Order: sequence, then C-alpha cells, then structure tokens
Amino acid sequence: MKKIPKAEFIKELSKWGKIFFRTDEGFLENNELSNRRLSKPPKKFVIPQEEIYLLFYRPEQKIVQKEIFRKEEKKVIFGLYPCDAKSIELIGLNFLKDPKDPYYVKRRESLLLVTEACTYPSTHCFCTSLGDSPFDRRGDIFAFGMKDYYLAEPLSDRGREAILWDKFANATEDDGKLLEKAKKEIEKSLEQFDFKNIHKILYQKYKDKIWDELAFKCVNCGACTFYCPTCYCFDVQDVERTNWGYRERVWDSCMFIIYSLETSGHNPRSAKMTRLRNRVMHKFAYYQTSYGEYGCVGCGRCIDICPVGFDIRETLKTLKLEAGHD
Amino acid sequence: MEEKEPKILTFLCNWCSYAAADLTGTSRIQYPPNVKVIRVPCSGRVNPQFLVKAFHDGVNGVWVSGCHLGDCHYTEGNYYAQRRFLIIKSLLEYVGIESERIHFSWISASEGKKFADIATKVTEDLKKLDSSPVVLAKKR
Amino acid sequence: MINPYKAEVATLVRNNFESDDRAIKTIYLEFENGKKMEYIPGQFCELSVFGKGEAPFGIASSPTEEGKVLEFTANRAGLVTKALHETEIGEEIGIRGPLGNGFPISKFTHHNLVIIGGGFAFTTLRSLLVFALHNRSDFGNIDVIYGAREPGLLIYKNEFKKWRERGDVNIYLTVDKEFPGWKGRVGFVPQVVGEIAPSEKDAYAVICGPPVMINFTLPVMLKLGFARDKIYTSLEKRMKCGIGKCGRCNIWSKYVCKDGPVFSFAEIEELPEEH
Amino acid sequence: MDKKIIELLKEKLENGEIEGVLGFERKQYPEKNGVIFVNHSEGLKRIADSLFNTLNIATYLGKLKGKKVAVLVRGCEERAINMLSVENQLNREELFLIGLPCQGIVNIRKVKSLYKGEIKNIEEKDRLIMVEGDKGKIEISVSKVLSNSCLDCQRPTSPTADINIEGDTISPNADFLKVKEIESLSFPDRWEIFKNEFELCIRCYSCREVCPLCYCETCFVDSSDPQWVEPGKDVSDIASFHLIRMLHMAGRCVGCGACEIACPEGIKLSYLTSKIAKDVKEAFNYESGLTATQKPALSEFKQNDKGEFIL
Amino acid sequence: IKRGYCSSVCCMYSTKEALITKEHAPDTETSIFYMDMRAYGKDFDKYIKRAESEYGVRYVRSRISEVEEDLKTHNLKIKYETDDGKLASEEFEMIVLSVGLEAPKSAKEIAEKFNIQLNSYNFAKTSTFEPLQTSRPGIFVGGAFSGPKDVPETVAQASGVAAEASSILSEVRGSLVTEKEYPPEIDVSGEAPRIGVFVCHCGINIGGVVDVPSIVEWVKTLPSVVYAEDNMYTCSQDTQNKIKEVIEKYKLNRVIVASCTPRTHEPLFQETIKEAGLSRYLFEMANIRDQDSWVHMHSKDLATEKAKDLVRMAVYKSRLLEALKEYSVPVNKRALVIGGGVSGMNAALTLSGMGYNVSIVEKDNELGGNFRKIRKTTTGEDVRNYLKTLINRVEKDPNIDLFKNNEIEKVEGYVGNYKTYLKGKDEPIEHGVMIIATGATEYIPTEYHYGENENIIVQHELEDKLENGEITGKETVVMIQCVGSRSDEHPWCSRVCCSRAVRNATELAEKGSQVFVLYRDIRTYGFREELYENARKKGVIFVRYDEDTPPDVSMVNDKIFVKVGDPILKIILEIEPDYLVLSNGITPSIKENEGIAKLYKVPLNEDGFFLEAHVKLRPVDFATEGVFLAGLAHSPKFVDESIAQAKAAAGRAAIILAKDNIITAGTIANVNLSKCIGCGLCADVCLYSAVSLVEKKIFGKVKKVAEVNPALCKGCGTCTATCRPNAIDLYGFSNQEITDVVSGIIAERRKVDDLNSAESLVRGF
Repeated sequence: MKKIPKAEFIKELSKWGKIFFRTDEGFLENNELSNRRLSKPPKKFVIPQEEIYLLFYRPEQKIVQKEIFRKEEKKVIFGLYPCDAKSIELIGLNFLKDPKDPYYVKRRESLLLVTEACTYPSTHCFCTSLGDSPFDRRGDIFAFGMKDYYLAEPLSDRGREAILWDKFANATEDDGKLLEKAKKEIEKSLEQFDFKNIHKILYQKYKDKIWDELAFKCVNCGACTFYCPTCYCFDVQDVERTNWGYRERVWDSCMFIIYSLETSGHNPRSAKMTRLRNRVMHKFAYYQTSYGEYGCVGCGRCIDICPVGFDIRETLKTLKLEAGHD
Repeated sequence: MEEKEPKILTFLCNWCSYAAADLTGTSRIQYPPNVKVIRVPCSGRVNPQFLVKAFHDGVNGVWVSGCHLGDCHYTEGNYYAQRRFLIIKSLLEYVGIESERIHFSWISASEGKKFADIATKVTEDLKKLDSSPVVLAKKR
Repeated sequence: MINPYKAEVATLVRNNFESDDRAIKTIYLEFENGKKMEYIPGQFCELSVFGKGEAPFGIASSPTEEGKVLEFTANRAGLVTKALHETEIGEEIGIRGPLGNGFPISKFTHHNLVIIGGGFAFTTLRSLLVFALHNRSDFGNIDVIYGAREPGLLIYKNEFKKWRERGDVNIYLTVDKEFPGWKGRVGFVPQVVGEIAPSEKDAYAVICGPPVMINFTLPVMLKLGFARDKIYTSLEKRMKCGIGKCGRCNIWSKYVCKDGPVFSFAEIEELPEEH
Repeated sequence: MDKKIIELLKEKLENGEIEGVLGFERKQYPEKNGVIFVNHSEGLKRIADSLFNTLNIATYLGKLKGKKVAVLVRGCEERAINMLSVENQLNREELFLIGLPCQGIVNIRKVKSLYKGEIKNIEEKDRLIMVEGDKGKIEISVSKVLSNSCLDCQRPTSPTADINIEGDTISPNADFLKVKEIESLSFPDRWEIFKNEFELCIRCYSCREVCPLCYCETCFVDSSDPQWVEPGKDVSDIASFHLIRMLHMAGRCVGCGACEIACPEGIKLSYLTSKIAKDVKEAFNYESGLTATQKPALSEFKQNDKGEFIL
Repeated sequence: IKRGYCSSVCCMYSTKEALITKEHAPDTETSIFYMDMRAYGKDFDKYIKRAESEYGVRYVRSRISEVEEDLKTHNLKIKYETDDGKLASEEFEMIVLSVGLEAPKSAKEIAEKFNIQLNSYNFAKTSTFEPLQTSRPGIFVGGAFSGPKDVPETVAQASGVAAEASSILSEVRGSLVTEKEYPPEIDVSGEAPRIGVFVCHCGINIGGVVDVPSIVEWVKTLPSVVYAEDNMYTCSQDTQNKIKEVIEKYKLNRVIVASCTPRTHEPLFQETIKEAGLSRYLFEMANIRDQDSWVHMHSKDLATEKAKDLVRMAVYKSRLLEALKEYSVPVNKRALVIGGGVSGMNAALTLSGMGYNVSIVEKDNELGGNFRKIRKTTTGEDVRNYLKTLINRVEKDPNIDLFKNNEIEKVEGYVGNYKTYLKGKDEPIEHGVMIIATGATEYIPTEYHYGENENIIVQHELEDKLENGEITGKETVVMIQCVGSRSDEHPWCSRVCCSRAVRNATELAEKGSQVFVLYRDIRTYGFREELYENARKKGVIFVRYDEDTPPDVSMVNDKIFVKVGDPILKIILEIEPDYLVLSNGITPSIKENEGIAKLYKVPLNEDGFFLEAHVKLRPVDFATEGVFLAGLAHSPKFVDESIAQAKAAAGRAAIILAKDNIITAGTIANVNLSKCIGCGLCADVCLYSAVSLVEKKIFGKVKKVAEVNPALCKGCGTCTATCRPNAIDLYGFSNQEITDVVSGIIAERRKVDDLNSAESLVRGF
C-alpha cells in the first residue's frame, strides 16, 4: 500500500490514459468526484448498449462482410466503487469463458479500473449481505481517499504497470489502521441480511406458489436489468439498407416477453412471474452454480430505480423466511 | 447518395384521388415529379405509423389524399382517417417536423386540376425548407 | 483472437420443398473455398441472411456424407426462415458453426438405436440416421418411428423409401389421421411407439418433435423400460448468439445453445418446466 | 384508509362479494410504495393513500382477470378502467370501485432536485411533505413537486365509481401550459427539446409496462414485419418509438402520468401525453375513459369533425 | 309536339352545374332563374340550401320575357318579371339554358317495331301499378324512355326491368353459361421472387417522354428481377402471348407492367398471368403514363427518374406479393322481406316469380301498409282493388311465407347466410339476402290548429269525404302545402303532396267548389305536370307563400280564417274556408328504422330514412352486402316509384341468390392471432360488420381475438390503422408491403458505393 498525494496520483494515472472520474452525472473527465454511488452502472465501458459489430455490403450477388471493432482509447476509470468493479469481473465470467467474446476482451484491455473504497453507501445498498465489502480490493488499482492523499495499491498486472509505484512512499501502519477503522464503520452502517446461502433456498423454493405473490408488483419492464451492473444479456439484430446493412447487438432484458419468445409463437416464459423468477434465479442461483459467485453485487440500483417498488432484499428475505418455516 | 430533389411519399386512395391523378394525366396538366404515389384502397388504410416510419427512413415529405367527406367508397373510411391525420400532423409538428412536410387533402375523381395544384403546392412548400434535413431521419 | 460472431459465407447450391404445403424446405450449402465442416450429428449452425438476421438450424446432413454439402431443413415461420426459403441458388448465406454438443455418438456406438421423430423436427435425426447407416456395423438394430399430421407433411419422403429398401433398418412412418391415398400406419407417434414397442435392451433412444409429442412419448418409453439417461432429445429455444453469451436460451443454469441442444431425459428431469 | 370503507370492504370480503382489494401500500421511502392485492380483512390496514402512489392501479387488473376485486381509484385510474372495459380487457361488473378524492401525485424526481442529500424519510401532511436525510429536514409544498400530468389534470374525481370518498381534490385546470409553451416555439427549438429528452431513453420500456393501456402482448416496437423501430440508441429510432406509442395512446391516454414518473431517466413524457390530451380535447371535444362504453377518440367520428388542415 | 310535362331533372341539374362552376372558378357569379324549384328528391332541398348558403348561388324566381345581346359588350341582357311583378333586367356573360328532355327521335320507330304503345309525348306508355311493363307483355321499359327521370329512378328501373325479365326466364337460368377454363394455379409460395418487368412505350405516350430502353436495362439490375423488356403496346394481344411465354420460359412468379393506370388495365394483365397459371394477385403495375409521362412532359430526365422510382416501388412491393386465397361461401336461396306494404309485397312477388323462396315479416296483422289509407292514385287508378289483388297473390303464393304481427329480435350471419330470429320464436328464418321495405309514417300535423276543428283535415280525410259524398261542390276549400315538409324539423320534400293536392283540388273544382292551394313550389314533376295544368284550367287558385311567412290560420266560433300574403299579387288574401286541408308530409318511422339499422348494421341518414350505398348509382343497395332497400323506408315517393324500387331490390337481391356460392376477394383483412389482444377497435370501425370478436384457443390459452368474415370484408383497411400490435392487416396492402414500397422510394439514398462508405456511416454516429 502506497501513500500518494492526490494530485500526483491523478497525474501519474493520466499517463496511462484519459481519466474519467466518478461524478453525479456519470464518469466524466471533469476531475470532481461525487460522494455517492452512481445512479448508472459502469457496464457500458465493457458492453455498450448498442454495438454494431458486422457490416455487409452487397454490390451484386456476392456479399462482402467486415467485422467492426471500435477503436478504444485507453481510459482510466477513476473512483469506481468496489461493487461496480466486481460487476465488471462478474460480466467477464460470462464473456471470458470459451469462446471468448473479443469485444469484451478488447474493451477491458483498454480500461484501468481504479477502485475507490466506498464511503458513501446508499440507502438501498446491501453488498455486505452477500459477503462483500464496500472496501473490497477490486479492479486494477485500489485506492482509499484521505484528506490530501490516496492510500493505493495495485491489484493486477495492469495496475502494477500503470504507474511507477516505487516512486511513492509506503503507507504507514497508522494509515492502515485508519483504513480498517473506516471499513468497519461503513460496513456497520449497512443493514445485514445475510444472503450467503440464498441459492440453496432458491432452488428449493423454485416451484413455490410464493412466487406469484412476490412477483405481483413487478410489471416486467427492463429498468432493473438495464441499471443492473451485472446484467449483460443482449439481442442480435440486423439492419438492412439498399445494398448494405449491419448486424448489431443491443442490450436486452430477460423481463421482456419477446426475450424468450420462439418463432413458433411458443414462449417458455410467457407468464410475467416466470420472467421475474428467472431473473432472481439467474442472479442468485444459476450464476452461483455456473461460476461459484452470485450475479449480484448488492449495489441496490434495481431497488432505486424500480418504478413499482420491487425490492430484491425483501424478496430474498421473504424466501428465506418461508424456507425457515418449512 | 444524397439527391437534391425532395421525395414526397404520397398515399392516394384508389377510388377518388388516384383517379384524379390519372385524370390529371389524361388532361395533360403538368406538375412537379416529386410526388411518389402509393395506391391504397382508402385513406382509412393509411396508418399514421407509416408517416413516422417514412420520415425515419428519410422521405422529405408526406401527402395523403382521399375522397371528399361523404364520397368515400367505403362510406366512412375518410372520416376515421381525418381524425388520425389531425393527430399525427399535430404530433409530428409538435416535436419539430415542419408543417411544410405533412399534407392532407380530399380530391375527387373529377378534380384533376386540384390534384396538380396540390402536388405543386406540396412540392413548393418542401422546397421552401431549403433542403434542411428531416429531424426524424436516421442518419445511417 | 477468433471472432465467434463472424459468419463464414456459404453458397446455396440446391434446394427443394419437403412438404406438400411448401412450408418446409431443405437447403444445401457449400463453402466457397471448398472447406469441409467438421461436425457431429445433433449439432446446429447459425444461418444468416444478411440484413434479415440469424437463426439456429440443426444440421440435417451427416459428416459421413460424400461431398462438402451441408444440409438444413427449415420450416417457414419467421423473417429469417422466409428469407432462407426465398434465397436463390447461387446466393450466399452466412453460417456459424458447428455449435452445440451434438448426440453422444460414442455412447450410442455398439448399441441398438431407436429414433423417434415428429413433424419437421426430423432434421438432426436424419443426420444421426445417415451417420449410423454409413457406419452400419458400429450399431445394432435401428428402429425409426416418424410421424406427421398428414402424409404431405412427412419430410425426406424419397430417402425414407431408400432407407426402407436397404432392409437393415426398421422404418415406421405414421400419420395422425386417415388420409386418402395413405396406405401406411395411422396414429399419433406415442401410440405407434407403444404398438411397435422397441426393446430397451442395449438400446439408446432419441426423440425429437413438437413438445406435445415428446411429452406423450416419454411415458411410453419409460413404460417400455428405457431408462431416462438412455433417452435423448434435442431442445428448441429462442437463440441469438449460439455460444452461451446472450443469455436467452437458459434453462436453469444450462444454456441450450452451448450445453445442449442434446440432453438426456435424466438431465432434463433436473431442469424446471421452462421449455 | 377511511374507517367506514374498511368496514365496508371487510364485510364484502367476508360475505364473498369480493375476493380481494387492490390498493397501494405506504413504504418508509414512499417512492417505493407499491400495489398490493389484499384478500383477507387483516391485510386491509396495509392499504394507504399517499401522494407517492404514482402508479396507475388499473395496470394491475390484468393480473387479476376473472376475480371480483374492490379497487381504490383516483379519477385517472378509473378512466383507465373504463377504457379497459371498452376494449374488452376486463369486466367492469366484476369490479367494485371506490373513488378517492385525488390530491395529485408527487414526482420524486422533483423532490430530489430540491433535496440534494441522501433521503432517509419522507412524511406527508396536508399539502406539505417533510423530507429528512443527511442534509437535514425540509418542508416542501406539494404544489411545487406535483407530477406534470397532474398539472394538466382534467378530472381528479372518478366519474363512475361505485362509491366515492368525499374529500378535497386538486383543482382540474387542464390549461396545458407546457404544451402551449412548446407549441409557441420554432420547429428547430421544439426538436431540440425532444431530441434531448429522447436521447436519454434506454429503451427499458418502463413507460410502456406501467401504462394501464399498453397491454399488447407483442408491442409494435418488437415487430419485425415490418420493423417500425430499428434496434439501438439512435435518436430517430427512440423518437419513432415514443411517437408511435403516442399515436396508440391518442384518444385513449387517461393522463395519469405513471409513465413519466416510472421512467428511470426522467424523460418528460407528459410533454407528449398532455399534447395528445389537448389535441383530442380541442379537436374532438373528447376526454377518454369517461364511461365504460365510450369508444376511443380515434375509433369514432362526427360528421362535422375539424378538417381545416385538409387541403 | 306539345310538351306538357316537366322534365324532372333540370332544376337539380342546373344547381349542380352552378355549384361546380363555383368550385372551379369561385369568383363566378351564378344565378339560376326559375319558376318552381323542383327539388323533390331525397336530400335535394339540402343540396339547394348548400348551393345557396355555402356556394352563394343566387336563385331568382321569375319569368323571363326576353334575352338580348348588348352590341358593344356582347354581354347578354335578360329581361324578366320579378317575383313581385316588377320588370327587371340584368346582364350576364353567359347564359346556360336548362333544356328539358324529350322522347328519342326513334321512339316511334321502336314502338312500331316492337308493337308497343306510346303516350302523347312519344314516351313508352306504362301504368302506375306496372311501371316497367309496356303495353305488350314480355317487353319492359326502364329509364327515361317511359318518361324523364333522375339517375336513381333510372338505375332502380333498370334493375327492376332485369328482375322482370329474369322472372320470365327463370326456368332457363344459367343454361347458356360457359365457364372459362384456366390452367391450374402454380404454387409459388416459399420460392424466391422471380420478377418479370414489361415496360410499355404506349406508342409515343410514354416513350416520347420517358427513356424506356434505359429503364429496361436499369430494372434488370434490381434484386429479384430476372427478366425485363419493352413493348410498343404492352396491352396488345401479341404482348399478352409474349408475357405468357416469358412467364413459362423464365419461370417468373411475379409480373410487373409499367404502363398506364391499373384502374383501367390491371384486370387485363391479371387475366393474362392467370392464363399462364399465375395467381392474379402476383401482378403489380407501375403507372408511368397517367402519373408520369403525361404530367411531366417537359422534363424528360426527371420523368425518366420518376419512372424508375415508380418501377422500383413496384418491384419492392412485388417481392412480397402472395397468391391470395379466394373463399367460396354457399348461399342460402331464401330472401327475407321486412315490411308487408306495397313495396315489400312487390319485392316478394318478384323474387317468387324468379323462383326464390321469400319470407315476409310484417309488424301489423294485415298486409298493405300505408296504401290501405289511400283510395286513388294521383292519376286516378283504384288503389283498393289493386291492393286486394296484390294481397291475394302474396297470400296464395307457395314460395312466400308470411309472418304477420311479428317483429325481429336478433340477427346473425352475413350475406348468403343470415339467421333472423323473430320475437318469441326459437327457430330462426335462414335466408341469404334481405330487403328492408318498412315504409314510413304519415305526418300528423301539430300546426294550423289540426285536431281542434273537425273541418281542419288532412288530405286522406278529404279523400274519405269525397268518397262518402260529404262534399257537395258548394264549399270553399283551402289547402296548405308543405305541412311537415321542408321545415327545419323536417327538412325534406315529401314529394307526393303536391300532386295529391292538385288531383284532389281538381276533383273539388269539378264538383264546383272554390279551391285555394297555398304552396311554396308546385312539384308536379314528370307527366304530373298535366294535372297541375288541368287544375288551373278547372279554376283552382294557386297562391304562393314564403317559408318565412306561412299562412295564418285562426278560428272564431268554429269558423276558420286563413290569411296569406301572395307575393305575386302583393296583397293579403283573407279566406274563410269551409274546409282547411293540410297536405301533410311523410316522415320516417324513426324508432323502427333505428332498430332495424342496428340489427342489420345498415346506416340511416340524418332524417331517419335508410341511407343507400350510393344515392345515384346504387339506390336500392346498402354498403353491407346482401341487404337491400325499397319504398318509403328509403324516402317519400309515389307508388309507381316504390313498385319500381321494390322490383329493383328484388333484382339486385336475385344477383346474390342466383349464385350457389359467393367468391370472396383476396384483398381482405386478416388477423395474426398471436398478436391480437382482442380490444375490438377493429370491429368498432368496420362498417361492414366484417370483423367480430370470438374466443379461440391460442397456445393453450383461451382468448378473445378478432376474426374477419371474408364474405363481408370489402378490403378498405380502415381496421388496420386501429390496431396497435398490427395484428389485423390487409392482404394486398399489408403494412410490410407498404413500408417496403416506401423503402423503394428512398432506396437510392440508402445505397453506398463501397464498404468503406458503409463503415464511415456506421462509425460516424
């Protein structure tokens, strides 16, 4: 752990790439960190909402195809909270398994994630309930903001190579204590629900009638999925012009009826409840089964944004309670 | 490839306005070639969505013409059309599509002259906009 | 890095209607560079008509067939299938594949094979059947039970005739109802399976068809003594990427495109009813 | 909720006249208020009136098809129910409607723009709301944070409820000030406004899903034959979606404003919904949902309809 | 030859001409000089009012004495006597004479050849009760040959005559028909479109302006076009053969002709491709003559460019065309007639004569309707005798079932297959067509103290008195016309009252009574003008009054006093009549009509009479197929006109009954069941009741969805624009087809020259 004067840290990082700071309006270049969790997740840095990835041109009968890769300038994402840094890793679990998704890979390579310890959790945050912490070391570099300094340490090769760490003084023991103290305080301020084994309950409760009640509020809009930092589902569509066209992928949502609608008209998840259940199951059970991690970082954005007052914490709590009674 | 001449998507009902366009021809009345006619059975067939899509796709103007009220081959089609057209015209203008781009008319089968006059007006109105792009048009 | 989303281009060399209502058509594709695709029966490809979109189709040809032609049979239902049907010979089609797991051929080898199909879902079954016939000595008895609503909707009719003439495979064709000119069996597939009662001894079964048919055939098979892990099927789901990324084809934690589409009923029993 | 009403509902629940009651539940963070379906009399106390009940309760009736339900409704909600009845989506006979005196709904976004901190608690009292959080406590007059749609409300009371709870309501003015302001601008200036709004859209379709009258199974936006709206974030496509949706709402929209408040991006959908309300009002002297038989404005006509715009 | 008749059409004709003049040249001042404005037909008075108030046509009631030319200006000067007897003169630039109609020159020759009698004006002689029958059985007459008449009467008579002829020929119906045979239709579904394009020079009509050969070369580069050629005349017979050959040789499955207008030539080319085995719905046309070469003659380049646009649009649409299905629906060969009056009975007898079964539903327990109140026709025929015979014939007719004292409760079905349930009966009447002949009601006056004095009576009461010999010939009688007609509440002319009053006045005058007829316009059109002339000869005094100054009727001790201002004599007449006879009008039976209108989904006009499909050209049809109209339910009229209409309705109905099946058009609405949400808005806007909501099971769920009845759908597409999920669409003009044609318009703009420019478009945003 190094102790680096704020201005110098920024200056050093800017040598790696253009710096984008966490601001109230999102990650911008304007050098002012906001003091709250961003309303929008950072996933667009690895999976933009719209990605045109294939061009085709048909002069006559023969088709010419071309892959499109956008040139990605190097970006330092500065001030990412650990939960958001984790979300990019979680998305990576999907996109980096074989066959690798070259678009994720290229984008991720162009990013230097500088995580800042989260000292301003929002009312709906629940990362600790999932076994995470607002002070988790995630991303390429971890930083903890103090008055004039950052306590910082590299976490990945990219982080290690990004700046000349040796230039800077090591953090003192007191600094470390300060950090630990802050960590404990913040963690304590968060309500603890303990969802650590929720996947077992979910598999057990999958067919329970309780789901109808749990899903009653939900109208199956896609707001939660689009605001979720770990939702990565996409749709692939072609757009046709006179003698050319392109293929693109765009964010999709498992909440939409068309998401799983088959051409025949059959839809395995035609009932609204089944779509909500699949989303909850995917986050808290299937992801766990596939990767050993929950597909949720507890950022609470879905709770913030839900237009109908659906609260995932309540849902999981209810399920836990129900299972306890069984 | 950008063409200079504006293109005007024109819906004509089969029974009155399309016949009027034919009569304009038989009478050899001249008008600008910008109107591109789609024949439809009735102005009531014209879904206002077509207008949104057409502007999105890049046509410069839209003109829909049907039978005079009371003369509709299907009796009432143009009455419904009239309500729809009022709404779509008002809505598109409201978001910033110039009124010069959206026209509606009733032209009977005998009004060849009227057809030519309106075709001319519609084209000239559009040309007044001085090739400014349609705000709703997709750029790729 | 290989871009798994990029399609290769193949040329449509031949096509023919399979059903009398012309809603089912078989298309034959060949790579321009003469490449031969390596695949196993039961796998599928994402075919694309550029500008219309991509859709998954089970490979109907067998890797053992001569030439470099890939065969697909498509029912005209959506945008892409319509465009595929209306592709002229000589035109190009995008192809990504082979995708999915395919049938567990190694398990099947040296066993009897019961192939049960319904409607236009005989495509990958054709692949499997042709594969087995080309490696006839590697398999024991082969029973094929295939049915459709009416005679005009049975696909691969000419081939069935040839297969039957071979004498080393038992072909049972059936239609749902009596039909003028139809002299074969009449009855729904599950019922016919019950009548024929293929033996479970040393046998693997593969069932592909509409969900209703599968739902009614499975109990018949179980009653005949087939173990769930010796009955396979190929699941249909809405797919987009075909490589387990886009998310939509999941059943529980499995992705049909990547972990499937071939599953044994032992595996399916574990999964919920979302298929 | 009013005691007499609770008694009445209890009775109806117990004698089986109704199978349940649909209403809103008040939460600590009132923006999290949600709709609940109560099918036993103890649950009735959960139902509460609040300025933050921003959804249109009619949206939930689709989930209760075939059930005899009592519903607490405001004017716009009941008009939506009437509209759904006209469009064969529900059986009005199965519903027992209790008309609430509507004081409008609050747009939490407006509250947040007045209170910059992290909100921990909100209380409602009379025409004031008290906000408390890490930046202290403030009082805000409801009129300052009223939903835009309520500013253009034509009819706060429910026109055909089975019983009505007496009480003060917001005054219906329907002067469409914002619409008039936009109408007075030049075409490029108008587009500037809407372009900025549309560019915010992430196509989550919250507006559509919370709308009681957007009940199609396959939305036109998902159609490929033809593809009315192309995928992606291009403003032309987003605009097409919202404009066509408005066409579908014209003469049907009840002006509840649920879409605007639901929108996570805060798009001013009321600019559009108020516009179509104003147009049908001015051109056809029409208000949607006044009765359970009145057809949508675009599904009827009068011989003397306005047609000056036609050449 | 003396022309003592009114030509019946000139008043309205000149009004129409004046109105059209105003439309074309709004600054023109048009004046119509007239004596009586004979706007007696349905909605005619409204038309005149519109001409006057909306278009500013000036009406001058006058007698013209002289027209002379101003030698300097060459203007024409009209001298005339005004309404109030003054002489006036006015100058005009043009005078249009409203000349009357006369019998054709060849009338005598025709009459001699066919041995039929003519009347004194050389029109074919007919009678009131057999208005279509000449003096010789087997020879019928329709239209103006039996007297001047307006379009709707002519059209009705024509249909009626056809029905009469058909009755005689009913036994041999269909025996000479040979069906054209076509090769079996080639199924092209699921095939790539292979389009052939034929571009027509039309002599120099197109070729002189549009560069036709360059279009042919260019069109070959468009997707799916496999063949293109140009023709001097694509419509010529040898080109038709060529088209057929090319279809076969190139395996075309779509054909486009770029030439003139589809409105005239589409059927020809459709027939051609049908002969080549292709469905006629696989044809598309590009109108590059009427809407291109003829209207852009001076800009050949632009005309050629536009022709390309039009052809490309056709190609884009053509790719999506499908061989549409035409359905065959069997026809139930029974007719239902609602109303057992003269119209209803005549319609029923005519249908029965043609060999069809008929059911008559009459609400009273007696047949005859309004006619039971009448004793004589205006021309003096005995009504009761006729009615007795008529009723007798109906009651004895084995083909006719009578349901007296019955009302209709419920109707199901559509053309060819109706089920009508009568009140209190479970078994419906099944029928293929129906004729509405529900009649109308006599207006019961509320004005002029009617009902307060036993000597204030209406015309039919006067007729009773005449018949009973209560009239001695010493009475003074005042008749007031237009009672309950042409007023604000009843803005129509009841058509028959003038003639009836004139006839009754004549009879009174012949007895020696002093008769005053107070009128607004005397509308004794046609040969009834003779009655008017005769009445004046017999000393009946006609006094005109204006709408604003109606006669003033007062009573003092049971004595009646009538005051009326005569605009001609400019004096106020005061009369103390023994009888005041009100010429009361005819009003629709609104309640009954509204009921029937709802049951059969047919419209009423704003007055409450039934509204026919087209006032001129389809006078007895409704827009809804299989429902027809006759008699007073349509509008007030004379009995001969009612009879002609009844026979016309029967004739029109028989067209459907003669068919075993109804073949529906392919271009109709259709519903995508998985998209449909059952909101029913499509059904709400369908005038033809072709769309209804039904419950169906879709993917295991029962839901309400829209269903189109192909037999009823006319293909207007109004429903499609109400459908938010685009579940209901129109074959032949589908959403996809239309949006693709739009793509055709802007195709050139959405083209790129190479892959790089495509890439820059994509990367640019």
